[in-house]
Amino acid sequence: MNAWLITLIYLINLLIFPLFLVGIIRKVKALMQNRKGAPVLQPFYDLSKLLRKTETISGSASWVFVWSPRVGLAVALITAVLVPWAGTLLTPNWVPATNFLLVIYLLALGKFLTMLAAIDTGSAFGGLGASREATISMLVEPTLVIGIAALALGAGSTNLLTIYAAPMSPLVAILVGSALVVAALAELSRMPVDDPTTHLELTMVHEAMILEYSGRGLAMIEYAVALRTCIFLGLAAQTLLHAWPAYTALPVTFRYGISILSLIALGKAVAVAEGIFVKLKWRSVPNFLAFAAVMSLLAALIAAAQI
Amino acid sequence: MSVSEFMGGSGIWCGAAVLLWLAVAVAGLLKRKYSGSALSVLTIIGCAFLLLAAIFGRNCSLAFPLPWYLGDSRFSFVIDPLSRWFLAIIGVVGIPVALFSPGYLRHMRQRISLGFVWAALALLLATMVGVILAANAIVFLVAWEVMAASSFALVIADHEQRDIRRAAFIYLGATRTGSAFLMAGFLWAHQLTGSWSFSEWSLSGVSALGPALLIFVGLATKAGSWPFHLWLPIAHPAAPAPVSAIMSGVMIKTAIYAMARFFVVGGSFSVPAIGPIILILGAISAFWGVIFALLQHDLKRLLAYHSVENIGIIMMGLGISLLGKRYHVPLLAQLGLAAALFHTLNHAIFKSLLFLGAGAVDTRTHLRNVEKLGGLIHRMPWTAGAFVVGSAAICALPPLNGFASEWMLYQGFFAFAQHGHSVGTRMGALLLMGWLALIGALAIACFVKAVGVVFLGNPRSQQAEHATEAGRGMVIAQMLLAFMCIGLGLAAPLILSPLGKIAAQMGSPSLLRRTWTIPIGLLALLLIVTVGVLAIWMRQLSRSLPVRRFITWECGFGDLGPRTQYTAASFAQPISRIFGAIYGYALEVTVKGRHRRHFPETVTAETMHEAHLETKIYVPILKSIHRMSGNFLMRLQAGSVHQYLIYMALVLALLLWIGVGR
Amino acid sequence: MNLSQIDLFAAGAAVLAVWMCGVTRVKTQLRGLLLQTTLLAGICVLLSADEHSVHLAILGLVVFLVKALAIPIFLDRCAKRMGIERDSGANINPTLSLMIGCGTLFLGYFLIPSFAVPEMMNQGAAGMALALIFTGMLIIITRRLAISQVIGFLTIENGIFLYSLTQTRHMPILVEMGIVFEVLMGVLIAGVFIFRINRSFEHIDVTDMRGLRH
Amino acid sequence: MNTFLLLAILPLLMACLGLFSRSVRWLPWTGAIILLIQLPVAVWICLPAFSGQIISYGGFAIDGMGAAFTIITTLVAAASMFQAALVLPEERLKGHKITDRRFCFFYTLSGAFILAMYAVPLARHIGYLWIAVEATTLMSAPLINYHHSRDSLEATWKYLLLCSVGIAFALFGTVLIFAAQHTSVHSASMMLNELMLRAKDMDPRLLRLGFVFCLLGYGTKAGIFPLHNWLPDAHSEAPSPASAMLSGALLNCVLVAIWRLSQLLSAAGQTELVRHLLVPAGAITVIAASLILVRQRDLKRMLAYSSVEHVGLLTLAIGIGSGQLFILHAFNHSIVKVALFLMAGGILHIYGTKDLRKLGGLLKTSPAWGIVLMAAGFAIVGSPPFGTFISEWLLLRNTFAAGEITAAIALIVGLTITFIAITSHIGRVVFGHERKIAQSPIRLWVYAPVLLLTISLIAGVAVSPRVMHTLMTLSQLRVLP
Repeated sequence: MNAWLITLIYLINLLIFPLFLVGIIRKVKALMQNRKGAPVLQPFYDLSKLLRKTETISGSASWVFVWSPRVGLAVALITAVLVPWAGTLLTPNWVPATNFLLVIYLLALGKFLTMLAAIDTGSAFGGLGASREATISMLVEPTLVIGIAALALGAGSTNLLTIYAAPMSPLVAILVGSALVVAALAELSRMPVDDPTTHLELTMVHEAMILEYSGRGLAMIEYAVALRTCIFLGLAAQTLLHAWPAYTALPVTFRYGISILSLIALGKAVAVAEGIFVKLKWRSVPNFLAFAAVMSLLAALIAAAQI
Repeated sequence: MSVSEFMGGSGIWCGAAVLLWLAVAVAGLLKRKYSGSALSVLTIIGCAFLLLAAIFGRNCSLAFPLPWYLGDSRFSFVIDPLSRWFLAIIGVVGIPVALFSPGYLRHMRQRISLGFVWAALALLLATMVGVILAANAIVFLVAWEVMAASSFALVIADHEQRDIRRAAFIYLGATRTGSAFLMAGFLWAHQLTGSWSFSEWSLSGVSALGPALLIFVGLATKAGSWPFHLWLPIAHPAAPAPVSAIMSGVMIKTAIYAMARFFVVGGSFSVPAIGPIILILGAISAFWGVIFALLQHDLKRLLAYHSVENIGIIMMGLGISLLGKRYHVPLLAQLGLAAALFHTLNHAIFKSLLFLGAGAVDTRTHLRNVEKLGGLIHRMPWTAGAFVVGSAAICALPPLNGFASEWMLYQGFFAFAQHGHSVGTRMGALLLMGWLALIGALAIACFVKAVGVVFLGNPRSQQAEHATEAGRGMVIAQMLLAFMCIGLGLAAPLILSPLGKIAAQMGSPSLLRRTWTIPIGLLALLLIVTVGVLAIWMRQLSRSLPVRRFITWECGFGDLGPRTQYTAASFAQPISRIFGAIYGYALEVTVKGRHRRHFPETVTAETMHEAHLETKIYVPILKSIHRMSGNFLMRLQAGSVHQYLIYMALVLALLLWIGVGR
Repeated sequence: MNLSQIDLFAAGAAVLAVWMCGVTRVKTQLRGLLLQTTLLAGICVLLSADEHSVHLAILGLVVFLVKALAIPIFLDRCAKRMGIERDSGANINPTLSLMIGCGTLFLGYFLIPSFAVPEMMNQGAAGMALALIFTGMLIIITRRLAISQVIGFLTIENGIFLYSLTQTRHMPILVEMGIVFEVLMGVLIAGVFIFRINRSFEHIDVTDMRGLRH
Repeated sequence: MNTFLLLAILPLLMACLGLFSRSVRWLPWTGAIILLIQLPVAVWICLPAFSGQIISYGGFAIDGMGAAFTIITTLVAAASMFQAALVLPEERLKGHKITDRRFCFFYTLSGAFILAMYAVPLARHIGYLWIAVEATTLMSAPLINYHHSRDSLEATWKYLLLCSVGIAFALFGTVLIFAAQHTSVHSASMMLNELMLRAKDMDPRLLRLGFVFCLLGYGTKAGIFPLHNWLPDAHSEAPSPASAMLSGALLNCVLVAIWRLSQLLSAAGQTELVRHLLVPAGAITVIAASLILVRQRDLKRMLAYSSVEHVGLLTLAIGIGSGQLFILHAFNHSIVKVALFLMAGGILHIYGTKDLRKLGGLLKTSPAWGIVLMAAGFAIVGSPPFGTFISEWLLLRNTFAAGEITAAIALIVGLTITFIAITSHIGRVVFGHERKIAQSPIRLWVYAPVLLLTISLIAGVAVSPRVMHTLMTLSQLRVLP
């Protein structure tokens, strides 16, 4: 009974919360800019509207363009199920499946298809966006792998749930957590790496890639983005929470609640950051991401020393 | 052992395959204007025999009876799990290649004699089997050299083009230089052990270092590892596509086999220093290969550089396996070896798939410069599909085979990070994980570029415009390989049992079963189901709201021409600029026109880079030898008989000094 | 005993050879060769008288007839037919080569201990033989005409012959004859080629034969 | 006595035919047939020697070494004469103005040359040995001048002069060795037998000097660097069958002379000297030849330099005292090199030039020619599965085993450079787009080279320890009681 309840809540949460989080971020950002801003539930409205619009596809597009959003969304959903962004999992039988390398490469699969789809239409923007996306992920992925590996070293396992079940040193946790936040900013194409709201072609990365999408396709992409936001911020939040040793000792439900709250908080923080930062020149993005790399390297060094 | 015993084992099948191929070679040489279909069938049967030998055969060994003898050693062969693994690789790649070739070679019929190509191809396959089965150094060397010669014949098949001749001779020279090192190493080892047969070589300590290093250099040259890789990106593009597939997929792997045999499994050499060397060279060449691949505009050259990259990854696996042996961590040793061997198989499959795809494009468009292609996915859908699968596999994306092996390699690094004896090694292992991730991301960038520019978007040239789907045989071959990519990805846990057998050759019982944790099949199923559900849902929606086809958004200007698409060069530019220091990357933009600022008439932009290793090291060495030879001739053989007589007088003086003096 | 005469003859031959280094007229050179060979034949005869051996006498006769008469005359006729007068040296001038020739005498003298056969009486002859050989080499190297190179070759031959006479006894007569025959053959063939060279190069200056190189 | 007559009769016959025949139409094929008959005759004569018995007469004897090299010489001569029968008449028809006299004289000289070459390995008398070697010089000099061109004349003169002077030194060396016998004056002898018997109590000083001078002389004839200068000129200017005989038979024979003397010195306990002289000489020759090969512009000169390189290898084999390898490699090198020279003649005929820069596209012009030439190229640089690989490999091993590490390394480097140089030069001839040809290639001309390459192939995969042991015993200079 209890298990059923938890499962239900978890699933519903998994489906709803990401959009909600996006809504919150937008709202806070609007407030930062002294706008009233759209209601927090706006993403839901957007989705339902997009699903009700006709889809327009470029004549030069192929099946890649059509299928990439579907696979992307599916990958995002599965990853969201696998990643303990809420401090727990649907069922512990999946522990081996929560391998962080698997997660990273699954997300890479989604990205791979998105980039292909962007080039598929034969528009210049698509290519530009894809190229930049590739560059960013080239800069981010090593950071992610090294950082999480540093966490994993303590636990002696590459499965996220095991990692987060084991106690980890606060220092490593904080370093990796902050590295993850920076990485998340880049991966989710947020300020200062990318401006999700801009429509000046030269500044956009993710928007440039999905420029050709409309209606259902766009809906799926938006939803996938929301899920990925949740995944990355969730990972960051979990890691930061583990800096507080008592956290692992808490019962599951508490942890669940705290994770949700911390996610929201992190979302707000990101929004504030977006309000404060200006978008970086494209050439200086690597320097910014170097911070994350340095932090995860430090974490790796400490972890290697502590084992 | 005796012949009869050999019959019982895999030998009969290998023997049959080799004989079949030799028959093909003879037939090809005798009847040079062959259509090829008959030969291809025979070749395929040979490969099938080989697969039987690999899968069902028992371990065994053979020595030819007298008078067949190589002066100093018998013709002796041995088959064990390791060699069976590589036999399987030959068979697995050989079949699709033989399927593909007739269709491909048809478009070169005027320029090359098909029978010759078939003969060389069959000979290459046979000699590769010889290399894999050789039980002693001399047999190995004989097979090795004939393999080099036959592959040279294949590279130079289309010999009327100057640059192809050049490539072939560079290849021949490089490979001979490599085998010179190999020879030296073998001789030295023979001095130390007094035997030619690998099984009796058990060298260790300082004395083993010399031969081990020499042999390693020889093998690394063939494998195309940094810094000995210079021939690889030159030779592979020059060869016909199926040949590139065989060379890149299998032939360079024979060197990996030898490394595994000498240093890891067989334990002929237990030299601590070799492990780190292999690991570091592997790490460098993996990175080197991929960043140079990113710059290439010739599709096959790009793929060739990716071979350098993947050889690097494989060598990293071997390296940590050796470190595992060194620190007595069986798990690590076995993980490394298993990852390396598994990736060898996987790379053989997806790289040959990609080369065949490039070949298919070549036959239909007669273009290899990616900047001239585009939009082929509409014109050759099957080839495109297979190519996408291959690209995803080489980028190690789940649930394909590339991911499986690279995941094992990650696990190996992680295990190394756990069992490392010092902070430095543990840190190093973590860094290697990041390094591998970096390489993976770069590979993704590179193949998004390749697929995107070649197959997606709009055609950039007439040839691409009028391309048609490749012939049936070619498509089937590619499909076969694509399915293998998927199948091996899902069946990864099953592959562990033969790998376990090989790992057990290292002494300790296999621990690999436990290492594979992720339920890849289940996840793939889940993925398919989810995608399916989404697709059905979308179908439902599109009933009411059908999809509208329209032109790509062109910002209000008229219809977009193909020239407005993003080019490969511009795609690669951001990353190339980041690593620009390594190969002097530069972008030359020249604007011409009356008022250049406002009314440019022509704007040309071209990127340029320089491979310093070649230009700064290899070319000068060759030049100096050439010059030395020239001077030598000028001075010595100047044509004056008096001068020659003076030489004689000088020699007389020297000899007198020796004869009288001592 | 004629030992002193033998050494004397040998020394004479060597000096003649050295003198030939400095001579530029081909005819004079040939005369020198003739004289030199005659001296060797004389040594032969002295030895035969000393040992009462017929072999040596015959050998001396043959050597005189072939090497001292036939060959120089043949070469002389060649030179006449081709109108060859002088051979100014190739890379060093005759005077200098004369100096070096004297040097070879000393060299031969200093090499006696390592070349002479202990139980033979004429130790000095060994040195003279060596001097002849070196001088012959010198002539070949320093002369530009094919014909004078042949002369140098013959000088070397003489040196060897002298050595075999004075330092060894009873070289098989067959071998000696064979050698003489070979020398004759060689000179004849060389003569033929010298004619051919003269025909197709319009001279017999070997320093100009540098077409084949590398 | 009779045996030697039997061996000599057929070449003699050919020589006489050349001398007295008036018409040139049937002479070439008669010559070819005569030597094709000579081949089984020679084998039959030499067969007893392989079972260890020695037929000796006067200063000559058919011992192991002699038998082996008699057979090699005969094989080479037969192949050359066969090719000559094909090529030379063709050549006369096309362009080259060769008088009938000279054409017949070619056969006279060839016969005499072959006889002289028989005499060298069969001589067991250092005097006769010298005479024979000198005879080969005199007989082969006119062969080189067959074409009567300026270049051939120049080559001949250089050959004649350099070799005669060198040989003169060899004579001096021979005399010194003779003089080195301290024994009571009357029993002094030039027979190798006696010399071996009293090797121990010979005067080491004179013996060493003698060997040194002989090495200088015979080395000049064999083409050891830097005494090799006559070799490329002669080989490139001679008509191809003659070049084949010079390279395939003559060089071996001269090296046999060096081998005999080295055996004598070893018997006298002077092995060190032999090694100190020959091993460096061989190594340097190999390296120098390989370097020179890189920049060759002329097909036949390239082949000549490759002969120099192989002479280096053989010298090394003698230096480390492994006679079995000497025989084996001499055999392998001879057959392949003869094949190459015969093909070079054909190519000269087809294209009308032997300038590597002008050649090309042979594979297009005639696939058979192209493939065979490429195979021969791979064979001469010692790639498996040809015989040269095994002999070079064993030579490397023995050099290592003898502790001559430097020489071994030099060998490996030299062989590698040679491989690259020769394969790329021959590749230039074989591959590339079709060139315009003077005469269309004749299929028949390929058969002799193919046959030789097949022999080399068999020699590559069927060299068992028994073979090596037999060669070992053959190579030793056995002393008759």
